[in-house]
Amino acid sequence: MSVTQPSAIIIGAGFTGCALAYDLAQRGFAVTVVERGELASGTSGRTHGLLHSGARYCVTDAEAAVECIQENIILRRIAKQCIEYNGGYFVALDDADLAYAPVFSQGAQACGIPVEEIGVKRALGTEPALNPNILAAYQVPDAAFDPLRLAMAFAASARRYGAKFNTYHDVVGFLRDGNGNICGISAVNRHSAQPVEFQADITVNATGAWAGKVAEIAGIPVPVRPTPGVMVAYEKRVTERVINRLCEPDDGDILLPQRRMAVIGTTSFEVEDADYIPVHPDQVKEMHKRAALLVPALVNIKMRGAYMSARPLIGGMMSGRSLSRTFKCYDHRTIDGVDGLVTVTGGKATTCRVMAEKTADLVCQKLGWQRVCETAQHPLADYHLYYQSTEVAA
Amino acid sequence: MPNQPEANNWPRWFDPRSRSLGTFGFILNRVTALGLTLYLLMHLVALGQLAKGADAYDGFIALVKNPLFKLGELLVIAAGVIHGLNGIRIALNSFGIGVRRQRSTFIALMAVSVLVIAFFAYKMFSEG
Amino acid sequence: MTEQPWQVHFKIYRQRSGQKPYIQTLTLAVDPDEYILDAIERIWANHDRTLTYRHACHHSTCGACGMRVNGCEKLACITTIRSVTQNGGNLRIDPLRNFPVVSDLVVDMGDFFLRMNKSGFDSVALSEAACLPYEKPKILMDQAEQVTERLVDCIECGLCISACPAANTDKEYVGPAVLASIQFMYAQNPSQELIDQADHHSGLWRCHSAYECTQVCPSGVDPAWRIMDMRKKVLTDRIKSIFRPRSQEKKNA
Amino acid sequence: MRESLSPKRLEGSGRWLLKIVAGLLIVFFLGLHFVVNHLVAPGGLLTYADVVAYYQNPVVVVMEIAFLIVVISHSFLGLRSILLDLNPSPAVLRFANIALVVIGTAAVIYGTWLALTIASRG
Repeated sequence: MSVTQPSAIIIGAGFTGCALAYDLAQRGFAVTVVERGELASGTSGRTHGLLHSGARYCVTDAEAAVECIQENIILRRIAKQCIEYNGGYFVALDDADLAYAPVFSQGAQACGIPVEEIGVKRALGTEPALNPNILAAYQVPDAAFDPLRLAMAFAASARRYGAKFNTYHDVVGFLRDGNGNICGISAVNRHSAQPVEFQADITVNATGAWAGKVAEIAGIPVPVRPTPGVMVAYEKRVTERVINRLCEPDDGDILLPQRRMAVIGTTSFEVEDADYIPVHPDQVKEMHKRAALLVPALVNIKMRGAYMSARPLIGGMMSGRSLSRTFKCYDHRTIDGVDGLVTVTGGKATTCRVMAEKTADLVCQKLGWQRVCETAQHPLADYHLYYQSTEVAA
Repeated sequence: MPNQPEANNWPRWFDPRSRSLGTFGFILNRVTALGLTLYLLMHLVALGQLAKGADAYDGFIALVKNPLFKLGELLVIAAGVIHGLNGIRIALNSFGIGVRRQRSTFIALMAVSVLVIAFFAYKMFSEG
Repeated sequence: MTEQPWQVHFKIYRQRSGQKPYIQTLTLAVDPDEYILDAIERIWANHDRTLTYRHACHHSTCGACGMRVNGCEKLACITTIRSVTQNGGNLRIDPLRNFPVVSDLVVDMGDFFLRMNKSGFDSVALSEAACLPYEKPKILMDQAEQVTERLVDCIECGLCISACPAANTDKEYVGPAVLASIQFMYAQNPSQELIDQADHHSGLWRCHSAYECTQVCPSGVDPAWRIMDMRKKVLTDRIKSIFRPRSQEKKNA
Repeated sequence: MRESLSPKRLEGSGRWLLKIVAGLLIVFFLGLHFVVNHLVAPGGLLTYADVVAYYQNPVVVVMEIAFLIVVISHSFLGLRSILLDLNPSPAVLRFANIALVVIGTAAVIYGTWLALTIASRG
């Protein structure tokens, strides 16, 4: 379409927003990111920090599992700086778990996830804190990542290609052209309380659990339901690897090492508004119980923190966990007849890069801009440099 | 604009509010350092009386025998003891020795200083 | 909760960019075991949408929510209200010191992160190296199997720089976290360049042993120990270099 | 790149080590001072005559002068260190460097002269 540089506004600087900023900026877009708070201050920052191997979903949601293992391999390569790649175990605690094992093993193999049954003895030898009564153990390529630094690494990479990040900017309205199509946004700089407007060829709503609320400003419905879950952090790093319970996705089935801590998660329920979700003490208690099943020593270890993170699950008639966790990308021209706005939501941290790739593909196709995605090929910039570019820009 | 302290906020060096024991060590060391330096210069000037001969010096000694000067002298001794003992701790720490016990070392050394200062105080004021 | 909620008077530092700061007072009923960051988030969500603050992970792994609570540097996400005040008490919240305030509780970490970058700080290391050397974990299994990585303890929250009396007056002082990072990197891979980064007047020698950094560090990095350890290493290196033949000096450089 | 990020060696390991060594020497000399003082002049140095008598011992003269040198070095390096805490401008620091060296040297010369003068009056 145009020979001049196309421009894009991205609302939301979570994983998706940052990855998309990187993708579009690398494809030659003039990218402006607008974010209400700090980088990754919504759902992204508060994730469990698990880089999924996909094994968690290999039985219930093969599509998500395949995406996970592919992205797992890519992120381990490009974002090595914020990932500890120690692998993970799936452990069976009772007969029901044991019965699930063959299904699990087959499912994982079908999805291309390298899974290996290791003996109970070896599992306990490498992870001595594990419940000694486990019945079986499988090894998968899980990893733990640092949430904020992953977002920062994508953002730093985006900055290298000229993307501008406007954090602490609240979106208050959409700008329309003569045909009622969206050509930008109006926002408020929360540092100075000054109003500001941004114009662009395309606006992408990448606000995850808040995608519905942001689209509502433009009078467009997006069926996203914030689905929070609780995570509980402990004072001690009890295992070196990610410990999953060998069963269908359930509450408190993943225990993850992170720095000096261990983090258990999670639950799942729905809320209307994800701005403030109180931590429910009964859910924390439940997590504590579940964590002790995997690692009994946790009973005596001090809790360090508990927090809620609202997943953006894509709505439909079904609720809660049974929803597919793959992301959705909406072109509001085809659905609502409003051009200039694309919404991307759903998905999970592990798949943020491919979500960005698909969204950028859609954006490029809409604008007739022919550049291909290269984000999988190059390592991300050092996350520290996210801030440096602030100065360069200023 | 690396760290951005407010301008002229050195008085905060001496503000121990909501700070830990280590800051007391820092404050003591800095206050005594400045005090002792001041004393050193004054001392050198005062000893110049020696060059003027016996009368000048003996007159000066008579002056410093009054209790106010004695108190000052005790303060100098106190500062010297505190700065010296604390300094030994910091020097050792800087060679990697006893860093993890710096807190208890500080408490112990300060307890010793109190004893030493009390000894000097007793000695000075009992002798009249 | 069996306990009655507490009434706590929040006194929050507020400042629009370029304007004069003031203190906003707000009385809130809180659960004493609530984390301060959750209370701040609630104030933002339900009471005052103009409040700005930094936060991300809410469980002390990102280091974004460093602030001063009743004068003392804390990570708001793991500090319970009970630990810093009492029922009917005050809760003063200020931004970190020694960083430029952008607005309210948001400070600019740009130069600090640049310095961390310059020291080559690696946020992932082998498990062995990621802990403090004096508390190396017991090797629990055969070594061959224990080649694991770890996100290292320093979360670059800036609390140590805010608490440091030397950073308080010397804006050039690289600060405890950066010196700790240099020590950490040097322990893994000694180089003359790292020594040069530490051995100058705005580096190791600006520390005056107040040990505030170690006191406020939320993740047990023990920056003061690392500064002292690095001093020892630099002094040893310098003293050795006096006796080192020139030819060897060149080789090491 | 801002100059703040390029290290300058206004106070490196050398000067710092000097300060520590001088500090430890002060402790040593102070101890020595007390011992010698006690041995040579048990009653204290409260009169001019006492002082002059005390300075007749050449060991005392050498010791007192050495003591003065380490005390001046330590205190002036310390002062400079405190000045560096205040992040002085290069001009201020240059002035301070000169001032400290001049005053320090003058103090040592003055002290030496004083000690020798007293010693010569025996």
